[in-house]
Amino acid sequence: MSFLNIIRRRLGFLILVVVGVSLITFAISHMIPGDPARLIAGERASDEIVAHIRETLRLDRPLWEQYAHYAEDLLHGDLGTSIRTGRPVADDIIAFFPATLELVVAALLFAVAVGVPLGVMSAVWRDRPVDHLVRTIAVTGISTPAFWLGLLIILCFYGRLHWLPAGGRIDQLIDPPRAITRFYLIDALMTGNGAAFLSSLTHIILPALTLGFVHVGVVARQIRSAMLDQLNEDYVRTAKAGGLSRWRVVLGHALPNALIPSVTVLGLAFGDLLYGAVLTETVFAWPGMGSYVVASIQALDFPAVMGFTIVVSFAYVLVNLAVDLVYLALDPRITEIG
Amino acid sequence: MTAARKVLDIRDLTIEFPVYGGAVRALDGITLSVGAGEIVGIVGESGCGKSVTAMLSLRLLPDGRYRVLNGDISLLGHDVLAAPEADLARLRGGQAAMVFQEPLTALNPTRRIGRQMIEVIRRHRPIDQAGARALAIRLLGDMRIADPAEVLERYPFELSGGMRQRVLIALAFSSDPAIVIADEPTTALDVTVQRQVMSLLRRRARQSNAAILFITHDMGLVSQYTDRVYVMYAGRVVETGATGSVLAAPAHPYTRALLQGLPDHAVAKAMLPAIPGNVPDLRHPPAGCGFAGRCAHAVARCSERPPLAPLDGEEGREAACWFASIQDHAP
Amino acid sequence: MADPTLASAVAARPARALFDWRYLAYRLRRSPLTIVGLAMILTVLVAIVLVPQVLPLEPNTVNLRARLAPPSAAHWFGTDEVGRDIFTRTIYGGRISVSIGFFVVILSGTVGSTIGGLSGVIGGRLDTIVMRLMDVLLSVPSLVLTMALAAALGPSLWNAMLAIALVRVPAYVRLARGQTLTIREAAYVKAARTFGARPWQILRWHVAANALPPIIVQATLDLGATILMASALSFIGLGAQPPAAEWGAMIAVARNYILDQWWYSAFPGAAILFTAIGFNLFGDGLRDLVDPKQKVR
Amino acid sequence: ATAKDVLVIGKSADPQTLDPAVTMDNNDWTITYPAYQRLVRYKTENGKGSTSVEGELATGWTVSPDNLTWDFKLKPGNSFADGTPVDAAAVKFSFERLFALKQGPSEAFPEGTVVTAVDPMTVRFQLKTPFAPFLYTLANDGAAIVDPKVMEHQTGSDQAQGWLSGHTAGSGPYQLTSWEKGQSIVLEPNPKYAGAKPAFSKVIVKFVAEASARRLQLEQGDLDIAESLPGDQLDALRKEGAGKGLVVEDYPSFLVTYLYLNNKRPPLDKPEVRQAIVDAVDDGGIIDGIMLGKAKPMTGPIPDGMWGADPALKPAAHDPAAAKALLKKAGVGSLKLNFLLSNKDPNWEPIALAVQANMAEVGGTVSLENIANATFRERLGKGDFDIAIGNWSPDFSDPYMFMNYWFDSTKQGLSGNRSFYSNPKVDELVRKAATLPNQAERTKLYQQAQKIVIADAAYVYLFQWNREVAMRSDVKGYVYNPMLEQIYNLGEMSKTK
Amino acid sequence: MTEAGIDSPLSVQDLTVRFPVGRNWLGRPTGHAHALNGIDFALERGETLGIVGESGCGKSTLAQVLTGLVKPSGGTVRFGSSPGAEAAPLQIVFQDPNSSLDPRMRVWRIITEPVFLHRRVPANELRALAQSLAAQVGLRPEHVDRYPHEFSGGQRQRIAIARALAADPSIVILDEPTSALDISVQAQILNLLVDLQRRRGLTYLFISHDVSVIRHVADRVAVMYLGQIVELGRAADVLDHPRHPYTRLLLEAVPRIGQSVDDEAAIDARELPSNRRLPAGCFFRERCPFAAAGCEQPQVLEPTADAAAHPVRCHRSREGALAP
Ligand SMILES: Nc1ncnc2c1ncn2[C@@H]1O[C@H](COP(=O)(O)OP(=O)(O)OP(=O)(O)O)[C@@H](O)[C@H]1O
Ligand SMILES: Nc1ncnc2c1ncn2[C@@H]1O[C@H](COP(=O)(O)OP(=O)(O)OP(=O)(O)O)[C@@H](O)[C@H]1O
Ligand SMILES: [Mg+2]
Ligand SMILES: [Mg+2]
Repeated sequence: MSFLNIIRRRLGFLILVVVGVSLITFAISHMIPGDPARLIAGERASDEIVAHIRETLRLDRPLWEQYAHYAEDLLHGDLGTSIRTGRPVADDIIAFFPATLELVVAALLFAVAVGVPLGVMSAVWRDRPVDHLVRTIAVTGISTPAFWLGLLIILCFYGRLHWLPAGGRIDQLIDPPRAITRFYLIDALMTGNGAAFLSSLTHIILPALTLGFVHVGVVARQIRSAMLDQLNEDYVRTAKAGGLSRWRVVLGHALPNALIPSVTVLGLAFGDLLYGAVLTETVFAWPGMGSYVVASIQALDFPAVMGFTIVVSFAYVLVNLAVDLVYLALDPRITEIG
Repeated sequence: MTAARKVLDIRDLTIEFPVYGGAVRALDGITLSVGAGEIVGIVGESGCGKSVTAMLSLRLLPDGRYRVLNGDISLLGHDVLAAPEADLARLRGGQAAMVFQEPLTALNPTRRIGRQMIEVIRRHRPIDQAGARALAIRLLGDMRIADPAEVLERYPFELSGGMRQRVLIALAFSSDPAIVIADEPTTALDVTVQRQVMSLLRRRARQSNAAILFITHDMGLVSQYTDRVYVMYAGRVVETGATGSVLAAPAHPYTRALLQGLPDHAVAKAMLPAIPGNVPDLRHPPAGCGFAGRCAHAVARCSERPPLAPLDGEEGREAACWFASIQDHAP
Repeated sequence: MADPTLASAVAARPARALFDWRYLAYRLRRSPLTIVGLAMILTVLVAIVLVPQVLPLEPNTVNLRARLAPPSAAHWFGTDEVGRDIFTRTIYGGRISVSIGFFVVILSGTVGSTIGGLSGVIGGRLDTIVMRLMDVLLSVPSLVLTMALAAALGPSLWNAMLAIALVRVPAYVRLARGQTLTIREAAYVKAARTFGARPWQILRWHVAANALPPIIVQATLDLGATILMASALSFIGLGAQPPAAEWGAMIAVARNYILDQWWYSAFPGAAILFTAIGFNLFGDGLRDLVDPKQKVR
Repeated sequence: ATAKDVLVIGKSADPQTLDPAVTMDNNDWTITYPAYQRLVRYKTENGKGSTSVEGELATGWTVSPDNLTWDFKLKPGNSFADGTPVDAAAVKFSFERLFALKQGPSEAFPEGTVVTAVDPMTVRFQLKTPFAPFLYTLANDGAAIVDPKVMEHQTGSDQAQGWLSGHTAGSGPYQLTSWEKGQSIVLEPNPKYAGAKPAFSKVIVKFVAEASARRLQLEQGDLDIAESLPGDQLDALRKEGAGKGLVVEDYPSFLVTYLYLNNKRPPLDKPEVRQAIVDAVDDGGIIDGIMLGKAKPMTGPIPDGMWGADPALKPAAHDPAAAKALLKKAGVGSLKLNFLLSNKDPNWEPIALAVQANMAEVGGTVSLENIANATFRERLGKGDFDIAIGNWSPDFSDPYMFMNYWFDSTKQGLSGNRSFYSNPKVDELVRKAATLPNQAERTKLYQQAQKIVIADAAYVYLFQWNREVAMRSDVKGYVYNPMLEQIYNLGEMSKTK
Repeated sequence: MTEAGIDSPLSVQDLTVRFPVGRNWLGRPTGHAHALNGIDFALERGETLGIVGESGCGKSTLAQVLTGLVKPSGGTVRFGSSPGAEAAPLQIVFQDPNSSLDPRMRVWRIITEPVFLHRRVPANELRALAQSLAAQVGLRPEHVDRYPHEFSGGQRQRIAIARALAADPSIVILDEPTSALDISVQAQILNLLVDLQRRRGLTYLFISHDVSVIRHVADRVAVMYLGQIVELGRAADVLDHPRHPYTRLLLEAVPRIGQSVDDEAAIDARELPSNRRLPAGCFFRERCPFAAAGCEQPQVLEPTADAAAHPVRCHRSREGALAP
C-alpha cells in the first residue's frame, strides 16, 4: 500500500517538475541574448534568410505562444526539433543519454565499491591513522577538479603506460552491440558479443575512475558518519553483550543500518554525478549528453536544452523514486514517507 | 551476607574518562560483589556510576575511552579487565547476560525479533536454526508472551515497550546465565508494566538460580525486588547491606537524607527535608567524603576519605562515613 | 548555593555565544586533519593577500619572448603561451577563486537560510509552496541550470557567481528549514510560543543562533565546492573571462599544453586542489566538532 | 595503428547536420563533401589544389552573352548510391530544394535564379542580374546534387531536412553508413560511384574533443589524421614527428584574421584614429609570438593567392610614434576602447592581449570582453563594439568574397561589412566589379577599391593563416585546397603500409 | 464534581484533541491519535490540581492545549469568568530543563523572554527584573549572566520557573517539573514550588506520573486514562480511597518502600491499549478485573448519590459494586 502511495506521490510530483522545469528552462533559454536563427544561417547570411528561418522556427511569435506550442507538443510526447541538428530532440536524447547514464552508473558502482569499505574502516578506527588516511583520501576526491584529473589520467594511463584507450565508448573497428538497453556493456552481454564487451569495458574504466574518484569521497564520508551514528546505538551494545564478535556486529548489524540513510545520499550523488559527467565526457570524448548540452547551450538551441533538462530531471525524480522504494524495502520502520 | 560463591566481584575499582577540561572520575574505588542466585541492587542518582559499573563488568565500554586507575573485576572467575576479547565475547550473552534500559533502541530496528534472538542463541549453543527457533519460542513463552511464534516475525517497532523488554529478558536468559545485569530495565516503562516486567525477571532468575545485578534509582523498586543493595554516590559506594535493613535504618547521612527527602511519607505540602546543593562535579572529585559538601553533619574530619567499613550490629552492613551508625529512619 | 546576596555578585564571564571556542580549541587539538585544513586555508589566504604586497607582481604582463618557459628562478611556476608569469597568475587566481567562494556562500547562505528559516517557522501552506518550489529547483540538474543561467546572464565572472549562488540556494533552504523544524520542536521554542512570540521573533531569538552552526559548517564545505564549480564553469568558458587569471580558465587554455608544458596546467590545478582540500578538511572537521551526536561528554 | 584500408580522422566535434542545403559548417562538410557531387569542382594542378574549377557532374557549360543564362551538360553514367541516375531533374530538384529551404547555403546563389531541365542531360540556370562569381559558387558544398528520392523521407513539409540531417544521399565516392552520435561516423564507398574505386573500405571520423587527446591518439597510431591541433602542439609534433611516423604539412590558406574597427562609433569614426590603431598594432609580433610564424601578414583585404590581390601593397608597418602623432592630430586625449572577442578561436585571446599591450604603448586603454560566441555575433551584428576580432574564409574563389562582402555598405553588419564601413565610391567600384565578366577589368576595379579602403583604415588586416595538417606519414594522396578547409579528397587518398 | 464556578480562573469543557497520524499521497491523514477524549474540570483559585496517569494518557497534550500550543478539536477552554478571554495569565514549566532553555541565550534573556517579546524594555531593566526573579527561585544574581549549560539540572529548572514567573501569571502549569531531576534535587524544587505558591497565591495544574509527588503537592487529584479523567476529587480521597478500578491498579503498581510484591499476581498485567482506535464503551474495560454488563456503555464522570464521594467514571463503582 505504501509503495503505491510513494509512487503516486512521486508521479504527482513529476508533473510538477516537468511543468516547473520546462518553465524555468524556457525562461532562461529565452533570456540568453543571441539569435539562434542567425547561428543556423551562418554568419554572413542576409537578414532576409535569417528572418525566414526565424519564421519557420516560430521564433518570431510571442513567448507565451512559443511556450504553448512547446507544452502542447510535450503533451504528445514530442520534445520538438533541435535547431542545431535539425533532428527530433528525442532522437538526440536517445543517442546521447544512455552513454551518460552508463558512465554515471559505472562511476557510482566504483564509488560505492571503494567508498563503503573505506567509510566502514574509518568509522571503526575513528581518530586512528586509518581514519585520517581515509578522510584524506575522501577529501582529496571531493576536492579534485574532475576535468583536471581526467587530463592527468589520460596522460598517465593512455599516454605513458598505453594500458587503456582514452576516448569513446568502444573501439571504432568493433561494431557496437545491438541496441537493447543502449548500455554497451549490458547489450554486449545480452547479445553474447565478447569483443564488444571487452572493448566497452576497457573504454569505460578511465572515465568511470575519474568520475567515480570524486564520489568515493562522498560515499566514504557518508558511510563513516552513518556508521558512527549506528555504532553509538544501543542495539550495537546489545549485540555485543550477546557475545557477537566485533566484525559480526559491525558488518552484520551496524553496516546494513548505516546503508539505509546512505541510500538517500546516493540518490543525491546521482545528480552530482550527472554534473561531473559533463566535464569528464569532454575530456574522454565520451559520447554522452555533456558535450551535446554544452554545444546546445552555446548554439541557443532551446528545444534541445529544454528537452534535455526535462529528461534529466525526469530521470532524477525517477531515481529518487527508486531510492524511496529501496529505502522502504530496507527499513521496515518506514511505512510512509512524508 | 556471605554468598556461597561470588559470580561477580569488583575490588576497589577506580576508572576515569578523559574529557574536555580533565578527566571524569566515574568510579572512585568501588567494591561490590554478587553471589550466586542473589538479587543485588545498585541504587543512586543519575551520573553516580551505576551504568559504568554494569558495562565494565562485561567490559562493554569502548576501549581507549576510559582508563582503569586501580582495581579489578572478576566475573565467574575471569579477570575481566585483562581477559582476551575472545574469552569475554564467549562470556557475554552466555554465562553473563545484560538487559538494558531503553528497550526500543536496544534492539536492532531493522531486524525481525526472531533473527536477532536466533543469532545470539546460536552464538552460545551448538544447535541448528530450527532448534534455536524452538528455543526462542519457549523463552518468549516463559515471558508470558501470548503468541511467541508470531512475535518472532515482528520488528521491534511493532511491539510495545513492555513486550520489547520481555523479549530482551528472554534473550538474556537464553543461555542459562549465572548472572544477569539489568541496567534500569523498567525506567522507560509505565508503573503498571514495570511491575509485571520486574516480577517476570525475578521469577525467571529464581527458576534458573541466576544472580541479578539490578540497577535503578527508584528506592521503591529496590525495596521490593532486591535482597541486598549498594547505595552509590558520586562514583563511590556509600552504603551496603540487606535491602530491608538499609532502607529501614540507613547508616549513611546520604541514604538517610535521600529517604527523608522522598515525598512518599511526608505531610502533604509540608517542606521536605531537602538535600542542599548539587551532585559534585566528577572532573574534580572531592578528596574526602563525596557527600561532605551537602551533609548537614559534616565536620573537619570529613575532608578525609572515609573507607567503606563494616558496621556493628549487622552482618554485611557497611557504610562509608566516619560517623555511620544504624539509625531507624522513621517514615 | 541558594544565597541571593548582591554582595557576592561577581561577574563571571561565560563563553558560549555561538560556539564554545575553548571547547572547539580543545577538540581541534585532537583532530590533526582539521588543523591541516586550517593551515592550508591560512596558507592560501596569506598567499593571496600578502604575496602581491610583498612582491611586485603583475598578472597580465605579456612577454612573447618568454612564452612557455619552464619553471625557473625567474618564473617559479614557468610562463604561459604569451609569456605571463604563472606563479603570479596562480596567486591572483586565488584571489578570484576565494572571493567567488565567499561571495557565493554568503549570498546563497543568507538568502537560503532566511527563506528556509521563515518557511519552517511559519509552516503551513507557505511552507508547502516554498518546499515544492525548492524540490523542483533541486530536480533541475544543477549543471544545466548553472550553465544556462551563466549563459543567459552572459558569461562573466560576476554572472557565474550569481548563477552558482542561485543554484545553491535551495540546499540552504532545505538545511535551514530542517534545522528550524528540529528547533521548533525544542521545548524552549514551545515555551516562547506560549509567551506569544511571533514567527519572526522565534526566528530572531531562537532559530537564528541555534541553526547557525550547521549552516556555517555547510558553508565551509560549500566554499570548497563553489571554488570547484566556478573553476569548472570557467573551464567550459562560462565563467571568468580573460585576461582574468582564474584557475579554471587558466586550465582551459593550459590543457592544450599539457603534453609539452606540464607546468602550465599543473600549478593552477594543484592550486584548486590545495584550496578545495583546505576548505573541505576544515569543514569536515568543523562538522564533527559541531555535531552534537559526536560530542564525547 | 589502423588497418591499411581504413582511414581514421580525428575531429574536435560531432557534425551538427549533414543536410548540404542547411549546413554552413566546414566541420559538417568533411562528411558531406565526399558524399555528394557537384556540377563543378576545384581543380588539382600538379598535385596542388587550385582555385579554378572544372566540371564534375557537368561535361561543359555555356553562358549567354548577357551573362544571365547558364547551360550545363551533364556527364552520363553518374548515379546516386541507390542507383537513381543523376540527371537534369535531380539538379533542378537539388537547387529548388536549396532555394525553398532558404537556409544559409542559399545565400551564395543569386536571388531569383530559375533552374530548368532543358532535357534529361541539360540543365539551365536563369539569373536575374549578372553575377560574375556564379560559376564558382557551384563548387560549394551547398551546390551538392541530392537524390530526389529523399523526398520519400519527408515529414511534414520539411523537404526531408530531418532525414538528411543524419544521412547522405549523394553520388560522391563515399556514403555514410553509421553515425554513433558524439562518437564516430563511418563512411563506406558508394558502390554506384562512377569514378575510380576508392582505396579505403572504411573512413572513420572520430570525435575527440580534447586537442591533447587527439594528438596522443595520432601519436599512438589510433588516428591517421588529427584536425584542429593548436600551433604549439603541431610544432611539438613536427619536432618529434618523423621518428613516430608523423608528418605535419603547412599550406597557405585563405583563412584570414583581422580586426573590425567600428567605423560608426566615435572616436573610431575618424580615419586618423583608425589609422593610429593600424600603426600601433604589431602585426609581425603577433605572427611570430602567437602564430609561431605560421601565418603571413596581409597587405590588404584580398589574401595572397587569390586573384585580384595587389602585389604592390606592403603590410602596414608597426609604428607607435606615427600612431601617437595621429591620435594627437585627431585630438583624442585618452583613447578608451572595448575589444570584443569570443572563445571561438583560442588565438583570439592572446591576440587581443597583444593588441591591448600595443595600444597601451600609444596611450590607449583597451578593455577586453570575451563573451560567448552567440552573444559575440549578436553584438557584432548590432555594431555594439569598438574593436572586434574575426576570422574569414571565402565560400567561393572570387575576390568578391572579400571586397563586396567587407566593404559594400549594404552588407553592413554580420553579413560581411563588420566595420560598418561606408564609402559611396567604393560601393560603386565593387558593385560594378561583381557584374563584369572580364577578370582583368574586375581586377582593376578591385585594386582601385583596395587603395581607398586601405587609406580609410577600415579594418586592421592581420594575417592569413597557414593551414597545418597533421597526419600519419603512410597516408598518401591528400591534396590541400584552400577553398576546401577540413575537406579531404577521400576518393583519391590511400595508405601505404 | 466541582461546579465550573463563576470564580474559576480556568475551566475546560468536553475538551477533545485528535492528532492526525500518517498521511496518504493526497496529504490526508490515514488515522488519528485520540489524545484527549472529553476532559472537564475547573480550577479553583489558589489550589493545586494534580493530574496523574500513565505515559501517553494525554497529560502533556492537556497542558499544551491550555497554553495554546495545540488547538483543541472540540470543547472549550475558559479563562476567568468571561468566555473566550484571550490573554491568559498562565505559564508553563516543562519537564526537561535541558531542552526548555535556549542554549545560546543568557539566563537573564531567558528569564525575561515573556516580557521583552511584547514590550520594548531597556536591557538594564530586564536584567534587574531577571535578578530579582532569580533571587526568588534561589539563584544568585550573578547567575543571570551565564548560559544554561553552566548550570545543573535543578538550577536549570529554577531558571525555567523564574521565567514562568516573569509574566506574573496567576496559573502555572507544571508538566512533570521534577521527573528529569535527581532524586536528591527533587525535594528542593518541590519545596520551592510550594513556597512560591504560598507567597504569590498561584494556582497550579501539576502534572506527574509519580503518585507520591502528586500526593504531596496536590489539593485535588484528577486521574487520567486514555485521554479521559476517570476520577477527580480531593487528593486524600482519591489516593487513599480510590474508586475507579484503574486508579486502584495504578496505585497498587507504584513501588513502595517496604512493601512486598507477589510476582505471580503482578505478571498478569495488561498493557495500555493504543489510542489510534478508541475502545467502545468503558475505555478500561479490557484491563478491568471488574468488567461486567453495562461496561460496554460509554462511561461518564459523575458524582454518586452519596454526596461525600467524589466523581468517578465507572458505573460499577457508583453502584457500589467495588467496595474498597
Ligand atoms: N564515555 C564517557 N565519557 C565520559 N564520561 C562518561 C562516559 N560514560 C559515563 N561518563 C560519566 O561517568 C559518570 C557515571 O555515568 P553512568 O552512566 O554510570 O551514570 P548512571 O549512574 O548510570 O546514571 P543514570 O542514572 O543517568 O543512568 C557520569 O558522570 C558520566 O558523565
Ligand atoms: N504531535 C502529535 N502527533 C501525533 N500524536 C501525538 C502528538 N502529541 C501527542 N500525541 C499522542 O497523544 C497521546 C498523548 O500524548 P501526551 O504527550 O499528552 O501524553 P503524556 O500523558 O504527557 O505522556 P508522558 O507521560 O509520556 O509525557 C499519545 O498517545 C501520543 O502518541
Ligand atoms: Mg545509567
Ligand atoms: Mg508528557
